Amino acid sequence: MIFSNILIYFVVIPILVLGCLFATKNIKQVRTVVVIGASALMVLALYLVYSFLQQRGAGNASEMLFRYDAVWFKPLNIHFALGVDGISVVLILLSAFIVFGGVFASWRMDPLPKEFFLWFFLLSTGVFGFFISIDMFTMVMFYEVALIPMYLLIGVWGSGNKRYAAMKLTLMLMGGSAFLMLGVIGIYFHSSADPNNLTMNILTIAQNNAIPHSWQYFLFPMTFVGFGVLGAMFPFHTWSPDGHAAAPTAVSMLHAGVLMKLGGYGCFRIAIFLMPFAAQQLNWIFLILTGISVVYGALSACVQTDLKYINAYSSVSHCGMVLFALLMLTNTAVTGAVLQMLSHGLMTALFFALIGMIYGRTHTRDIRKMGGMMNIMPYLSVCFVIAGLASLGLPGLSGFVAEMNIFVGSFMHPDLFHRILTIVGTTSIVITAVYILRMVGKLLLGQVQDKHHLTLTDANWYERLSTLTLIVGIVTIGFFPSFFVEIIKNSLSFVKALVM
Amino acid sequence: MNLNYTIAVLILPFLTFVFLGLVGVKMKKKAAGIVGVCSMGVTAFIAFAAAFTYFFGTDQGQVIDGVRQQLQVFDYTWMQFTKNLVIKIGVLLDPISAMMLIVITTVSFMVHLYSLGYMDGEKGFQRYYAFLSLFTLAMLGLVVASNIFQMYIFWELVGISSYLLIGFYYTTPAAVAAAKKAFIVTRFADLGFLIGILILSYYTQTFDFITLTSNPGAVISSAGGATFLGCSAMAWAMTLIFIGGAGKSAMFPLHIWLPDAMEGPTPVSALIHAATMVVAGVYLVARLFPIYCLEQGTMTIITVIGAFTAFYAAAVACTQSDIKRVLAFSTISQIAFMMTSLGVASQMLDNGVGYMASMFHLFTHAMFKSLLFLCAGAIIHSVHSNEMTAMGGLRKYMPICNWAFLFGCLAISGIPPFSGFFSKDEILVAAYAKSPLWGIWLAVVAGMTAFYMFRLYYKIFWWNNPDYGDHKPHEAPWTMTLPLIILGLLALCAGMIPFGKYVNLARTVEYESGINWMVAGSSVLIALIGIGLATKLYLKENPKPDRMAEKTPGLWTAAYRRFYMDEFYQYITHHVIFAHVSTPIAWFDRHIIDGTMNMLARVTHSTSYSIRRFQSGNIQSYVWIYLIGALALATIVMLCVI
Amino acid sequence: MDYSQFLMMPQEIGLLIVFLLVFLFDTFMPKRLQTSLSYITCVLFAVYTAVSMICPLKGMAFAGMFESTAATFVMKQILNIGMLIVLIQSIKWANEDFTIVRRGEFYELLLVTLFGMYLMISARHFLLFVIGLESASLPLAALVAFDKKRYESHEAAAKYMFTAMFSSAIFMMGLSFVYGIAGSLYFNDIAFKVAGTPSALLIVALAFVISGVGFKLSLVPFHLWTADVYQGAPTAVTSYLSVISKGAAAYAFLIIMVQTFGAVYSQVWEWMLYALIILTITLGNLFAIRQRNLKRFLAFSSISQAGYIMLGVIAANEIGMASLMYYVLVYIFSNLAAFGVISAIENKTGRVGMDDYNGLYHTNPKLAFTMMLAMFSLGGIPPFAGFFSKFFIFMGAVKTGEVAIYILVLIALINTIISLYYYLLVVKAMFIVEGDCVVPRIKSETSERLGMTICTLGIILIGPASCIYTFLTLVVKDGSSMFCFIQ
Amino acid sequence: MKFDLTILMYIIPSVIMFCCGVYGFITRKNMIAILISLELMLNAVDINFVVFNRYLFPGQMEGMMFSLFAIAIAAGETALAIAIVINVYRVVKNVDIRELTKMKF
Repeated sequence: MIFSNILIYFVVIPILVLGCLFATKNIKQVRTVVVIGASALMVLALYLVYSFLQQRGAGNASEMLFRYDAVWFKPLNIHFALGVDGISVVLILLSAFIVFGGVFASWRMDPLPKEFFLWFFLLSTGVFGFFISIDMFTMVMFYEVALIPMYLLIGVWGSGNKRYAAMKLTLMLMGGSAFLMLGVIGIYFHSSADPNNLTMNILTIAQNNAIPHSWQYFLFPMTFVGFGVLGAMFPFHTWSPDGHAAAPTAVSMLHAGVLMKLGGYGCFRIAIFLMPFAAQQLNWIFLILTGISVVYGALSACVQTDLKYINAYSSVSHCGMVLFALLMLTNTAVTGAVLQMLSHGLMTALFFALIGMIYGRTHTRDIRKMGGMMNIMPYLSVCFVIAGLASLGLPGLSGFVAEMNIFVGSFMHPDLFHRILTIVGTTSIVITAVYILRMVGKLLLGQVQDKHHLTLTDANWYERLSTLTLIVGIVTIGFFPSFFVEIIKNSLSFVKALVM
Repeated sequence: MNLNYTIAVLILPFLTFVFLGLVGVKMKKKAAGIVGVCSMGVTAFIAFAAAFTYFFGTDQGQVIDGVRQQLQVFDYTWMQFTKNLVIKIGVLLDPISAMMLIVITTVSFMVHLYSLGYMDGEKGFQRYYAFLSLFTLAMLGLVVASNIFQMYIFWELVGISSYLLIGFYYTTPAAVAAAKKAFIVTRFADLGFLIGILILSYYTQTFDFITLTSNPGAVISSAGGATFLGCSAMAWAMTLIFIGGAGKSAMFPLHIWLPDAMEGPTPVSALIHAATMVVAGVYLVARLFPIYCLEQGTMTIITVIGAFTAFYAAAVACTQSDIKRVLAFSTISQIAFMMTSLGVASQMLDNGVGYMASMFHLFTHAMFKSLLFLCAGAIIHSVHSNEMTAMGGLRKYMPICNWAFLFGCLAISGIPPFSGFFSKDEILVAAYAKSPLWGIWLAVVAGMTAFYMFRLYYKIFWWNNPDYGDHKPHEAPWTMTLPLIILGLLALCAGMIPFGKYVNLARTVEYESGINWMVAGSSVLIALIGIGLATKLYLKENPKPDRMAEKTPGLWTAAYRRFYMDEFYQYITHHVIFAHVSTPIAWFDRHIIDGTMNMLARVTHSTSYSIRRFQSGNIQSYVWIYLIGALALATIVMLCVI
Repeated sequence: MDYSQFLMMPQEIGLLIVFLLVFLFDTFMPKRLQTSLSYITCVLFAVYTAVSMICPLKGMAFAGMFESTAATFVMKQILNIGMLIVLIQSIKWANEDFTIVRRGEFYELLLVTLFGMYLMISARHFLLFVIGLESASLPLAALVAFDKKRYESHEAAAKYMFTAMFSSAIFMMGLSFVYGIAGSLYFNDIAFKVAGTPSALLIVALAFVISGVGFKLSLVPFHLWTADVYQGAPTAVTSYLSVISKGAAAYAFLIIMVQTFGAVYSQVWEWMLYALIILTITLGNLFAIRQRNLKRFLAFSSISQAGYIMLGVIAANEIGMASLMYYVLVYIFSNLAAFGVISAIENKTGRVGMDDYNGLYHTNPKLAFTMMLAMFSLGGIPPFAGFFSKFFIFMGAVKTGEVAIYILVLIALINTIISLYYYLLVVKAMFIVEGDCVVPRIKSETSERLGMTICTLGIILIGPASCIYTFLTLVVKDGSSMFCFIQ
Repeated sequence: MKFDLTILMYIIPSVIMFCCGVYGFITRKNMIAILISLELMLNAVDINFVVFNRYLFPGQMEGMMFSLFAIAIAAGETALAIAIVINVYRVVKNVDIRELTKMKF
């Protein structure tokens, strides 16, 4: 029975929340429902981590745990197949954290709170569904389920040039998914040497390893670019600044925090994992592109004046780092990529939450018009500084462990070209410091620029809860990276056998 | 007793930091200060105990065959990259780390104590103590690091706590800018450090200091002759690591952050930017010294940069008018001394006397320079200005401070029996041993040091006697004077320690060292000349210095403006990187990349608009298109098939 | 004559019975009961649909001119479902003062066209096919002209009629060539005759045949009537035209192409279709972008949808065929949901402009929601049915394994982005654009609500309910021998 | 299939007829004239069927039958078309096909 599997509840709970939201009458009920839903997801995610570790501890070394498999579309051999490995487990945990934080960050959502949370939880359904699936069809399905609510979330509740931004974001991401879909279909038809035994199950495909090399040259770029768009890979990243700038707080959080991770996860799970040959042969192209993302995003962020733009470009840089590390195909680098996903998810979510909260008070995001926030709203400012420090890779916070894993791992590549690229990538830590400190310096420190700001208040309880959740995550990763590395480790030994 | 307890020197400051950081705001200021001071006191006690056990204890196997062992007394795997590359949080006790434990905890404790008085009544007093604890934690972690990555971690933490403390007065734009500058410049240098680590670990497959330094020959040969751009991979690695150290230790051309860092509270300058953090670079080179020994190219770079920086900073220091700036440049100069000393040292020559001298100077410098800074702090505290012009004749108002400052100046000038004499003498010996050129060069710089230090001294305590009005300068409270007295005494006698017996390159228990009277005599002579010159020019108010400045306007202004290094960097960052890299990239992104996407949309739209006439509404044209379409289909296929 | 062969066509007979009953009711019903005619028709048709479910018969009739297989049976049932929804949705319109006097004709004509479509689906001989084609399109011309008080209705009818006649002339010209080549008009006989290197005549004949059926499907460049007719015709007729007529033609097209001309697949018509699909999808989309009239907008959208449906034909395999039927089913629900909303609003306010929908969500949330689901489903957004149908039809096409088809699918996929753009424009108008909504709060009729509810349920449930697709595959597999000619 | 001369004698006129029909359809303004052109096209089709049947496949009647049906269908079409033309005329008092361009683009 499907309901005896814990994973399915990650989809069931959001759907239940959707159902309950339909029935709600007033804002109080809406809040009750979403808080219960988000907390349930959080508890479930923690329990998943616990039982995952328990199973691993008991010596269950198979690549995917909590497997469930049911035939869905028999003629095409499409299954509803669930399973998680360490990478998905930590990403699910991340998503649960950010959904939880996002609910509180949008506590005072106005107008149409009910509809907002409807879309919000539809998006969560997609995200969780994507992470628990091991069948390409359901992955693509959940992937798109997660994308489309963005349109309305930005379009209705956004600010600024929201219609343009929402349309652009949606179209670009769906454009990526167009390539992706072709890639997935192509993989399906080459998934097995026996044409009567085609499958969508990624584990089986990886095991068969039957995709002809010539086809890999075609399908790998398809899938990688498809997911890479969402991972803000260099020429396809421009949705990110506009989209994030226009999106409401919680949406930015969820989008930068979780949705962009779908890109990295997908690149890994489908492109690299299933087509190791092409991944090795073609990675130089994408390494250059992602390397450009890393440096270019950071340099662009240096001269932006809109807080959200700074952070959006910083996301381009950081997410570029994820893809960059994945393509390095070394064990440590991939670990680093996963950690970077976690770290970037948490800290960007925190950033966007804080920017939203500050914007909600000052009604401007232009750093030239603000200053001295540290005096006015010390709590938010301190959180902001923590997020900034995490972003520039301060040891003890999450960014550091991720980046170090990436750099050390990438530098272990035997090829000189990859090592030189790694060095190019490392320069980002300086540039990151430049723009983060510029932002912190202008926004938080110095004199108060606008005397109207003097009357503003510091965070209230729900804002504190939202930010604290994320900070706890950041610090936990920063202090106990080996805990996460341990969860991921088993999933990678299997990858390593395949890739390196 | 087992030395494992040494880890407490990390845990205690950490707990203090967390405690003060989280609940500090709710506490009374005084209480927070006392918590900080007590915690630091205990830390210092533990550090001292550990150091003394290490040097003098007998039961831990510290000494085997007359050689002091490197003891790994704590070891915790923090993060594992691969089977070999592991970041461990450990405590490595060996002569230099034990010595550093003493230096850091001493100075830090003094500063903690001193700050009780100095920072009294400041907003954010609790935060200040939290940051001090953080810094102490980071610095201690750095020196006891048992592997290079641990060092890097704490290296970064040191950087950030320096940032936080420089920017303590965060409403002052200058402080904010200085903090940013300090962090970014050192971060830039850290990049070199990081890449160096990457290269080093790539070839050696280890981060561990003991493994690296116990067999440096194997480290050098592990690269197997790999070269990059004409230099061997290991030379790259070691040079890059040195760049990291140069950044922290404010070597030219990465020194520009240190003078600005004086915007921070003065005790912070004393602790971080005089005694401890800035010597991290020296410590780093010393830590990897066995490997550096084998890379002669890198050693030459170190020597040249060190020697040049020493001279450069001394020259600038002669002209500055802000007392903290003078001290800052003097710090740069003195650290450059240590660096040069390391550069000229080698295993073969004189049994590494340069190495010992460098560490010795580090030790004594920490004492007298923090003394000088704390004195400066006391002066600023009572005069409320950093500028020399606002001072003069202070000896009458602040006698203790006067004496302490004089002690410091004598020590730094190398007048026996003050501590600086002994350590500087060793450095000169090492330099002469390498090449007389370096020896003479450093001796000249030593003379300049004496000159500008006494210039400073006279300008503050003698010179004229301005009218202080209602706010007569006064002696500082006991919390501030007590550290001055203690450090003054240390500055006087720290040189008497037979340092070489405890710290030397081979870590032997027996070490022959004595004063080379030839060198010592000449250096003292030069120092005295410098002091004499300063006395002549600055003892009493007179127009001679101004006239001299007017006679050499270009030189004086250039030195006063620090030879335009800041302007140069300003130009590079703002006019080259920001204006000609970042802005164009941002423009490119908005207009070319994004423009392409928008153009795709626009082209689609305009195509849509331009083809609308096919839908003309006229049935006959519909039919016409229909027919053409059908025939075209047939034609095309026919052409292809037949 | 063997009358038992009529047993092979139970659905046709059932439909005839319904037709006759409606005719009788219409003729002999007392005036005061007239309003009930629409309900009676609906009930009759529903009963017929339900009853015909139970007796799927397989076999030939009329010397093999007519064939009833599992696939045709299911296809007809799919059309029946669509027809039922159209009937339900048009109740309100049929009972308007203006139409009420003639609504008998409306229903009769509708049923006759459906009969014609049955024949198209089941025909295995071109004579029967032409009869079906004509009887499916001629009554429609009358229906298009139904709205006598609107000028657009007449213009649309004229355009439809003339282009339809032209196209049927071309089509029959093509058939005459085919006859000249093969000497027979039986699908199976032709199939054997056309094998081998195709002659020029065959290519021209095929181009003509394709253009004739492509006209019904409104493939570019044979599509030009579509927008004008959709815009001009009464909304009930438009919705019928856009889904039922298109669905039947698509299936018939597949049968003709695969069963009759399968032997020249890779030599001739694969490439013809290739070009047509690219043109259809792209131009349909490009035209749709600019439209502000929703009916015209949906016309162009349906043109591009037809291009996607054709992917199932070019696939020429079982998956393709099953996916085609599935696509039609999904398309019926999605498009009828959209038309349901449009007609509900048009009936009350007479507005069909996209700008009139600005802020619709604030006044009519349920209508806006239904419309949004329809748009998402048409755009192929999961978890709505449109996603599944699109994915499967792509899979069918890709199964051919040719690189060219991959490129075709890629083009189609890129086009989905354009299509998504204009579907989102509608959503944007309803949800995002601020300002006063010109459409007041509407209380829609029960019948309209019923229709929309069915469609909404369909959109949500058809996708995940895998049994439907599985069932269609089984049905197709039953007659898979027809793919044996494909080369 | 081989065309001998006899069959061409029938086919060529029928093709010419068809082309004339197409030409008329495209050039005439009057809807009635267009209907006549359409009749020409349909009749060309009928001729084709009959000729193919008679000369190529003389043993059967399929083409003949098709022609009969095609004639009937053409008649039905024309009747309906005329009805529509009349309707249009009632509204716009005109049978110029080029006037029917209100809906476009």
